[in-house]
Amino acid sequence: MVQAEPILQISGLKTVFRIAQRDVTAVHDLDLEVAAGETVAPVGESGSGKSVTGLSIMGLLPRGIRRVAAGSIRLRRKDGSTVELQQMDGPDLRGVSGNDMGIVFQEPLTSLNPVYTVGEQIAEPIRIHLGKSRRQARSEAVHRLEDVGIPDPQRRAGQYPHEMSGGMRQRATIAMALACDPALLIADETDHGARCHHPGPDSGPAGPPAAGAWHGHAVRHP
Amino acid sequence: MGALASEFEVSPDSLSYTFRLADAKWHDGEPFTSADVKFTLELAKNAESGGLFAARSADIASVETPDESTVIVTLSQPNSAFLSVLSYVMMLPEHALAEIPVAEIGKNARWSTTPIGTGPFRFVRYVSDQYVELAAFEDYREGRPKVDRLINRYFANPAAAVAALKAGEIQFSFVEPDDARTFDGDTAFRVIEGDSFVVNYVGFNHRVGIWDDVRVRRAVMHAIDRDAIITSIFGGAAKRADCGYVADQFVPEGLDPYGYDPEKAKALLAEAGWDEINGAAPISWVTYYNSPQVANLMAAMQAMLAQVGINVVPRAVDVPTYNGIVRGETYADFPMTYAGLQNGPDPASLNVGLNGSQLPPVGNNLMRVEMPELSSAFDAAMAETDSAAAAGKWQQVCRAMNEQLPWGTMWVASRYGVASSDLVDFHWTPAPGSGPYVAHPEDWDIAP
Amino acid sequence: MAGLAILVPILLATVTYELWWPYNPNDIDLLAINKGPSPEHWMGSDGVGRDVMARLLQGGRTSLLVASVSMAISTIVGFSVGAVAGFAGRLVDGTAMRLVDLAMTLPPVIFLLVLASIAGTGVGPTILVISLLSWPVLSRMVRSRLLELRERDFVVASRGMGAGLWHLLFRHGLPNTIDILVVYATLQVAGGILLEAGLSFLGSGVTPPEASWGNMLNSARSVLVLENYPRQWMFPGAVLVITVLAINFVGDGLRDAFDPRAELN
Amino acid sequence: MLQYTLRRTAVGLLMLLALTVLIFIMLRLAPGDPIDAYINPSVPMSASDLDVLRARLGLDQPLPVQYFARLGAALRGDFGYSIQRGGDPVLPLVLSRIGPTILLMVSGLVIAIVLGIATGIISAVRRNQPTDISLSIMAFVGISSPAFLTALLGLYIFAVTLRWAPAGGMLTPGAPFSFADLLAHLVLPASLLSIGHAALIMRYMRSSLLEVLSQDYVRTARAKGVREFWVIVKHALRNALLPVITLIGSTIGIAIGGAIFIESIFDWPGMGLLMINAVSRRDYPVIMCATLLTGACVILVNLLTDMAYAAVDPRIKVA
Repeated sequence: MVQAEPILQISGLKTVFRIAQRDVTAVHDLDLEVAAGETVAPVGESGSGKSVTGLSIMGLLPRGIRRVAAGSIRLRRKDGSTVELQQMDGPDLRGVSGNDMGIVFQEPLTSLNPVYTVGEQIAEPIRIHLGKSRRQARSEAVHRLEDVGIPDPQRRAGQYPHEMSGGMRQRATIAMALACDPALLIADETDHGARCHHPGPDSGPAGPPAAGAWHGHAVRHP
Repeated sequence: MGALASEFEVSPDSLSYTFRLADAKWHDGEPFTSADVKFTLELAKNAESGGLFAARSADIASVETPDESTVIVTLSQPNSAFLSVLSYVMMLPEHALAEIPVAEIGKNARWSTTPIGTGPFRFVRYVSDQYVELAAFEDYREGRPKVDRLINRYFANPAAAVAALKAGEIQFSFVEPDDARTFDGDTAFRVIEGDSFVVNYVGFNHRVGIWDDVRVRRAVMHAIDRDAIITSIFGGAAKRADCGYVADQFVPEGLDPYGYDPEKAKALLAEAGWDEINGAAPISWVTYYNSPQVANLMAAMQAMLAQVGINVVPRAVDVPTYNGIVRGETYADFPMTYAGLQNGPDPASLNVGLNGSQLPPVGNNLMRVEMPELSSAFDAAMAETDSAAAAGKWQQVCRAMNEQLPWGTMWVASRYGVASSDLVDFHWTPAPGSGPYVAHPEDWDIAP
Repeated sequence: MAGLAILVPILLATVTYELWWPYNPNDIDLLAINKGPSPEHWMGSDGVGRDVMARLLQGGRTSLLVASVSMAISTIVGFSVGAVAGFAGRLVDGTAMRLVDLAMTLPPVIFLLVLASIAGTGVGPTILVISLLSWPVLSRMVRSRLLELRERDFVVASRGMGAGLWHLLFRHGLPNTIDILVVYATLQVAGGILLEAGLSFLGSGVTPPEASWGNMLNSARSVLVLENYPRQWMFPGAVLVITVLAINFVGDGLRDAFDPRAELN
Repeated sequence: MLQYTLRRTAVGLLMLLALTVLIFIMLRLAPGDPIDAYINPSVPMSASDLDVLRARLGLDQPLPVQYFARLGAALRGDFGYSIQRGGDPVLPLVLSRIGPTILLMVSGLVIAIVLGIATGIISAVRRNQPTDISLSIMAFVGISSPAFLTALLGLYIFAVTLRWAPAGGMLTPGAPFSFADLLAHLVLPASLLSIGHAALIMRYMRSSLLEVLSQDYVRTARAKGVREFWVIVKHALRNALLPVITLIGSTIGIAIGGAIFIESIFDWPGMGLLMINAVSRRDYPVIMCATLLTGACVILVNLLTDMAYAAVDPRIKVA
């Protein structure tokens, strides 16, 4: 299912942090391509800029202290059109993130909101991007939990993050990232969850997402 | 009471008083009769009622009512203060209260929710800590009042009363002397000045031992520049008191004015051996006055006394604390006070605070003054029933006070009220609330 | 930092004023009462002709003394009660916390009245009243922090090794709550100054003629002063607000300093 | 849950009992009793008269006897008669004051909460920008000003000089009740009361929201493409409200005793004014009843706060 145009194309990316009145370059002149169905796993020491690259793509670096100084990040959306993420502003970018690309963060506990049930949190992007009703989104969310191999998903969807085990939460965050069948999945050091399950080819019209697994140690992917 | 008797006679032996009652009606329409007077006076004598006049009306031997409008009161011994005491007693309606047990009258709900009187305004309602509403009494003996309603508002904070006055929400109020000055030159208001009939004094506790020498007490008087304080802090609104009285008829010629003379004060202290008696040890100076003006007064006096080597430390407490302290036996808690005692219009008011026979628990002689000469002067004046001769006797009391200095008498301050210029025919005296002052509220009116 | 820049000169001025300001705060001059500012009396004189500037400086000394000493007392009491409750067993914890609740349920007016009338009024009793009113809040904060900590491995470990309560308090309790303590302490100084002012208003703070910012401000109770002689309360009011503001800024800065994330700024 | 409520209630009752003992002892330690308060020091009065009055009120009995007599009567629902107010029964008097205090407090707190939370959010979102800095300075000035001074100034400026509002009281005396009249009397004291609370809530809201905004789940929400408005309102705010709820809870607890300064300066007929008057007249029955009632309210509010906490945060189990 590899297609001619890559899902993600990064060229000459440079991300700069401004800390205590000094500029610190976190990512310097990065080129990267991820084709459809392909898994790319950057490997590097801790602090080498893997996470920052992921956050740069998603446009999630903390405001005020970062800027992407140079380069382009191009993403091919689920509908086949290609967008330049660097030039997108807030509202446009929001239509892409969570929809055409998803991210799974390192810490599954802290990346889930403690005051909402897991089901509600997975259903949220479905409602935003796919325009589903609350009820529909809810049942979709249960399916996603099932997809990542959570037993008894109906019940689990009604639980709060603190009621789940670490592995469960990890899977739940993956389910959340995959909620809208994104074209690109960025997994930020999600080593133990990512290896287990992956949505099958039937999970969406665009096929399985390309994945960038930013790992420090090893790449494990089926 | 005074207002309800149209005339009265005193028998030659001063033991029997005959009152003719005015033609008046209670607010519920019943006539005011001699039975009400008898009922009231007997209630006042009865300590069980919780009244405050039990001891002072103890001299009443009998109350007779020959007819509906005549009352004859017989005393067991002559008492020149009797009429004055009587003027404080509020008449009560027998028909409304007779069936309530004596011990219950003080806390009977009916009386506190629907009291009736004979005045120009009848009670409508009381909202606790807010106001009393009164309405014109149609059958008032001197004609229906001009205003329909009278509202008496209560303020917890004097500044709020002044604010309400300035904002036009109320038409008149007592004000602190200092606050009265903020109305100067304001044509929308009229400042009414009145005699407070309260003499302020520096109280020497005669049981602590440091004031025993009269030279020490004189030194205190010479150290305090009363004239300067009256001019500056009072803005002139006080009279210097060289004894307990300031009314001309009670003040004899030739009193020692104790002029401001710190050198003389120091000399007197040295003579008396002040360094041995107390020296620079701090002396707690207790007062129950909490107004900013008194804080200033005491600060000024403290500084003046410090100049001659008397180290006083002012301490302002609330009224119950003050009473608790000075009525107790721990004299070290109040070696010195700053207080006031009513000295008029009846001069006998001071007796209870200064006569050696009035030591607690009998009387109000809280500074424990025991000066035989002064006590006998008081006794003589109290027993004198001839009003012309009495003034001379009271002058003797004044002279004794001036010489012996049982207290350091300071001044009699004026009291102030401020009334809106909209008020018409407004007669009102900013005097102590319990005093027998005729205000004629039935004449008051508000200009359209 | 701006807070310190304001605070240090104020502190210095109140501590050293006798050296450079010619007037004594309690010297009266009945010939010159309620005067406006002049070259001799920069802030004018009050109702008995005392120099407002001298009183302001002396008052600052009193107010700051009252605030800092009461802060020290309430910090020590608050920490001890909170820490003991946090580390000791359930029973002690429950008792201590009910004590704290009780102290917080007491109506402050009665508390004030009784303490003031037993202890008298003046600097000492005011310190006592403020300390007694303030400690429960700190106890609660310290306790909840330590409760989290109690279950952590290192506490369990040192307990297992037989560490006494004293050891727990100072080796584990103090370092782990130092941020709370420091922030509380600064804010309590500010709170103490305000409380002293409030007490004076209710007539039970530092008693006149002894100067304090609270009882100087209290002169605004008199409409004459409020309206006609505004500088008699405006100067102390302004200095009080500025000082409290500066202390609050310092407290805020300290809070940020103890928060590692703040470095990103 | 039921068991928990029951246990808390039992502890609360015990605390109330302890409170009565404490207040009782404290009151008797203070010099001066109701009779001392009754007499004007400048009017002569003999001490023997006063002892008769004391005996009538039972003040000459030993303290434990007095305490248990009071307690027993209170348990039967008899809170006694006000000494100061010529025998008004205490309970209706105190109950009649709770309404005005709650009215004042709730209006003040609602203003404070709305204002504090709104400005706190704006400040946090616009962190370190001019809006934040000016709002923060305003809040700091609000926190740093003595309550009685702002109340006095507010009274003087708005009621006396500008005459925008009445100078005190709750209703125009003698006028028939109208809602507009009540509102006119309420606006000024409630707004002045809200200043300090609003400033405090704003500071807490700001720092709490900033803390929450740096959490991973906020980043997750952004990664899901949630709009910034909803990121703040739905994901951040609910978490950030926790410490603010604690703060508001403890504020309510304190405020139920009456906003002493505001009530006494504006003559608002609430618990604070009642308490000040009762204390200054040593009206023991009123003080006891009022303390008991406010104490019960504080304990109840604490319980409710804990429950509100549990409602906002599913991690907290009420048990």
